[in-house]
Amino acid sequence: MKFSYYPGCTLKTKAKDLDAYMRASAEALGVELAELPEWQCCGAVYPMAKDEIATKLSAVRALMSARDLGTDLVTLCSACHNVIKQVNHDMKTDADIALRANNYIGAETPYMGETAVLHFLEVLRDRVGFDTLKAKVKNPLTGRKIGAYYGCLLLRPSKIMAMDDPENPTIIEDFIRAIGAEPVIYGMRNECCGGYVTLENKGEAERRSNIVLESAKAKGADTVVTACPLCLYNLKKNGGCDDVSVVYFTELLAEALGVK
Amino acid sequence: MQRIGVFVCHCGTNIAATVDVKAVVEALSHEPGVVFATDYQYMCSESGQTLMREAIREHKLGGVVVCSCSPRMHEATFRKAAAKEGLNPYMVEIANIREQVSWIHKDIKEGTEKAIILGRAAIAKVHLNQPLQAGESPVTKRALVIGGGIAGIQTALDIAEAGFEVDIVEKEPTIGGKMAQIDKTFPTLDCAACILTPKMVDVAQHEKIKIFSYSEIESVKGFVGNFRVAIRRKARYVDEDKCTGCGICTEKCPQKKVPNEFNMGFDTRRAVYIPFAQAVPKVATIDANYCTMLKTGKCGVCAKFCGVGAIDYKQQDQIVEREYGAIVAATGFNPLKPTQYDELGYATCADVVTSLELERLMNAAGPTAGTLLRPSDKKHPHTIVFVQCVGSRCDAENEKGKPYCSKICCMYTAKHAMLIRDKYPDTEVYVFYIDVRTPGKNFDEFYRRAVEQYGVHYIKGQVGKVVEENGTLKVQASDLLSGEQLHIDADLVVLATAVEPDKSARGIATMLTASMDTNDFFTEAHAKLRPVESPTAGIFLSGVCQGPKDIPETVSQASAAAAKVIGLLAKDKLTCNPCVAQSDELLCNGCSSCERVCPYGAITYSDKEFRGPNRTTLIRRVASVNPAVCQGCGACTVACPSGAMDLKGFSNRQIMAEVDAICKM
Amino acid sequence: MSHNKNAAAVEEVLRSSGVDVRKCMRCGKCTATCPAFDEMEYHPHQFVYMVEKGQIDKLAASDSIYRCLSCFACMERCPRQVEPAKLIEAVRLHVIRAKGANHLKPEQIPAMLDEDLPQQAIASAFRKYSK
Amino acid sequence: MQDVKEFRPTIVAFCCNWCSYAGADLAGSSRLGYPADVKIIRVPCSCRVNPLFILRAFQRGADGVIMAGCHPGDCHYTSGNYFARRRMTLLFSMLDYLGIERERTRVEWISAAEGAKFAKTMNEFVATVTALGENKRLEDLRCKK
Repeated sequence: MKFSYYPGCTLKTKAKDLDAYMRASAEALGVELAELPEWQCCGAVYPMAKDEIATKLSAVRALMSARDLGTDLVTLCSACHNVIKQVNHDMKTDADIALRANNYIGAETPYMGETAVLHFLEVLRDRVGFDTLKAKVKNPLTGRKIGAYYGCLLLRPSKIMAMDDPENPTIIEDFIRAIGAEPVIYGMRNECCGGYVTLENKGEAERRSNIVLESAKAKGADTVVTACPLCLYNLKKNGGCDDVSVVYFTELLAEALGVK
Repeated sequence: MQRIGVFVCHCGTNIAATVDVKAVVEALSHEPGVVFATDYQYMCSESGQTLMREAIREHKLGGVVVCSCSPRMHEATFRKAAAKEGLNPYMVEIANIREQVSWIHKDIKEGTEKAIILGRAAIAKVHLNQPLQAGESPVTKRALVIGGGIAGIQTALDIAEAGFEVDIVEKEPTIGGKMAQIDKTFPTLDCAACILTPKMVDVAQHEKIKIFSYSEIESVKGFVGNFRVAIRRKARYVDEDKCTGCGICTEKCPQKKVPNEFNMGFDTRRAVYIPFAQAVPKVATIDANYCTMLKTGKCGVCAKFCGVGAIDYKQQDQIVEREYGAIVAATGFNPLKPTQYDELGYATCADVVTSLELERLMNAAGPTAGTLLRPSDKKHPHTIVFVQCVGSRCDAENEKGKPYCSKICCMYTAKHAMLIRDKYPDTEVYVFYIDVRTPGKNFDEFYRRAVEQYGVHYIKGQVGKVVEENGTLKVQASDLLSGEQLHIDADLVVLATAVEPDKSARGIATMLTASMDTNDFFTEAHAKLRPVESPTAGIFLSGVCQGPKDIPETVSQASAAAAKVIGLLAKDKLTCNPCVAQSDELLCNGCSSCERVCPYGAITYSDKEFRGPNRTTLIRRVASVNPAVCQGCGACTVACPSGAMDLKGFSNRQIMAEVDAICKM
Repeated sequence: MSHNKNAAAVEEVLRSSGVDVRKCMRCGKCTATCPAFDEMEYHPHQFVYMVEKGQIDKLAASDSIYRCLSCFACMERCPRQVEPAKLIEAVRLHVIRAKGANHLKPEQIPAMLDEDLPQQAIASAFRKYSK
Repeated sequence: MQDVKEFRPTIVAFCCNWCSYAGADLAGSSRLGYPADVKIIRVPCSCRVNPLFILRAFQRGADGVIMAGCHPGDCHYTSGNYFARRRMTLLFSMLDYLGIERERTRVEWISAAEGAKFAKTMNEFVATVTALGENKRLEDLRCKK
């Protein structure tokens, strides 16, 4: 199993853990991830406007080089995944955007959305398989009660992300079961933590994060896992709920596989 | 060559004012084959018809062209007149020189020219007309009703009362349908069971009605008046004739943990069961998915206790073949399961229920014996939030929901709210609505009563998120009139989910060759004027299978469908439209193109023997058209690549002749 | 009437968002589900309605355009596929594309930083709020 | 120059019995005029119209052919007009290939209640065809008198 891998800006700096734990786990699971040779920051937020082309280009370049390498493109950060997958969808379905983006880049073979974009969770579920993962777990996290925090970006818009049921998802819960812990289902797991306004409206970010963590705590979670550095920062820094720890799912994966 | 007579009508001055009638007669009298041409004041009048009949007799006419008003107006009149004189009615053609000429053209010269051309086209067509005979087919005097809900029950009773036999095929062990599950009915608040069960008993006791319960339609063959239907009687492992419905087996059955579908899964039943006390037929059924005896061969308790020896573990599905003259689809509906709307918490919170589930929670015969207790902790809810339009009125692109208004939810929610406030005045009830739609007799008054007399809080807005925390449902909603976002701590949330046609309907429609819309509702023959008939002859529609309806509407439509069925069964023979497709077997190459496009399933293929060269016999697969089923649309004639298929009365040659006559330079 | 005055702006917002505001049936589910409701002066359903009425100027002048969390909840849950979030973004773009209307300026950034803040937060803020 | 006769096209209209023919009747009874160049042929359903009929009309000197049927979804025979629509699409591409102006052939859905639409459509179509002039490409000169 060989994939191209797009780490994104934050995974190279503040969220090195998220990245490192995944690489270690991937190796243990026999998943080969080759980092794209040259990648640029995706912009961290999908530009929704139809007439925004320049801001979509870095995603297109990444998609294009994965295509040229003949591999599927794996992402890990929820935000990168959202941006790249939505841009890919635009390139596939919006002829106007595709034309203009291709003109900008001036590639020999225009990119028309050929690359498949996978979140690392999807690699675990659909390529490795949670059963295989379960079999490879060395230190099952028995007794841990873990809440999945999907946030907004992993699942929505569901028609494009097409990862799971946007209102009642199961992918992270199934992951939690695979590593031997007990998933905790709580209502706010797919509601926004307010990460995007953390810079200028800290109060709102705090309120939203607290609502999420309180909801998880009320259902008895001791830990909340996320795939997004901004969510992690926000829930940790602004959430301020001492009873619930917030970690990347890859950290638990590495722990369970004994490669932490 | 036909001997043709031409009759040009003045229609008073309607035609004569802008068409030079005499010139038309003069011009057409020189057309080939025309042996008689005249004009008259009013051709459709008694004396006009007499004029035509005399001319047919005197001039031995073999074809008639009437230049007059639209054939949609008087074609039948002139054809009948010709028939009285012994001329085949299909040898009469009309040239429409009123609606298409005199009424729309002001210039006499132009009008006259066009009238002549239209007359020529009609003459050219008549030359190629063939005498046609309308066939007849007998009518089997029995009706089939598919579905035993209130729609099917009402239709069956009405047909049976008129003296015809009726079979009801119901896939569940009992008739009664959704209405049997409902607690009270709007707008009068009668108890549903009190008004439904007497009708169920009437059905059971009616000598003309036969119920096939726990049965499904296997196949449908034939056509209007002559359907042959195979019915699968699923094995219920109980001999219906022996079982007395005493219920001892259901008491003794050790398998107690079967979810009770009649109570929407809120409680359990046994593996051998009678769905509810007033079930018809009152016969036990063994659920093969749960019966220990059927699964492992070890148990047999019910057989031991049954006093009449009705239990039969070896029973097999049986196929019964029956013949019918008419079939009524009454396949009903199901409420949409709102699992995809989990922002409203249905899949994850026990206390988020659908409206039909609430009916069971409020029903005296339900799991809580009529006391409203919420499912999670069996406590009495003090704050209840109703959400309207869940899954209804969605954009056509929205895969989760339905594009239509489900029609009944506004009223039943008002009913629920009112009943709760009446019985439990300490309960606060909120209803989130987009619009309150209450057209219907005494309906808006009913809804206003919920607001004004019972103090139900109606809020224009929607619920955006429901989260369960520590036993409380946190409801986040919009209040559009005050511009607020509301946060309500509720004990119970009720979703008024869209109605959707029963899943079995699609397969049944295919078997009946009855058409459906994109939502899987049966389409009617005409949206306004033939609302209870399917476009397929002999198939009728009753109840929600045709579109969302409440009980009063369903019952009216059920009776209307019955009236149509009675009208059909009252005939001994059916006259068929003679303008039907016909296949030339010598030309047919057996490709099946025609069969695929026929909307009525009128075309069948069979192997036939043909004489080949040198006294050999060839077997070829050729198409034949059942004239009783064919409606004469002509789709097959164009699909046919070999030119074997043609339409009587509108044949290729006839239409080409008209084209030539019009284009002749 | 603000119809004529704002015709060009309305056209721009509709084109750039790709939203068909006429699909809205005024159910208010977007506003019901919006996590940023308390922070906003105009709420998602009002964006739809006011764009339809041509009141872009009011929306453009309101801080509400910077309060949307881009969480896509309104888009996901709208029964009629109206996608209010795209309208909010389009109005915001309409404002920041105008010269000098950047909502976030580089010199403001240092004061906002703390040592754990992920780059992602800054990148996204610039993308959303500046030209 | 003044002697040149004004060009009047020959136009064949195939109308289905249930919708468009009734629409034509309504146009008539509402006295909504359209040029006399249009001659209607009644067919049970638009799906009865064989593309060959249309080619035949052109061959015999028609300058324009219009086919009118029930609106999609309203076909008296449930699905006939869908077949007609598909067949006409194919015919259009063939006419394109032959170099016959596509404006000479037209498909319209006109209900029994749309008398005004019937008249308007015919007026427009006659104007279009008149502007195109005589159809000479497909006309079979051997058929000329």
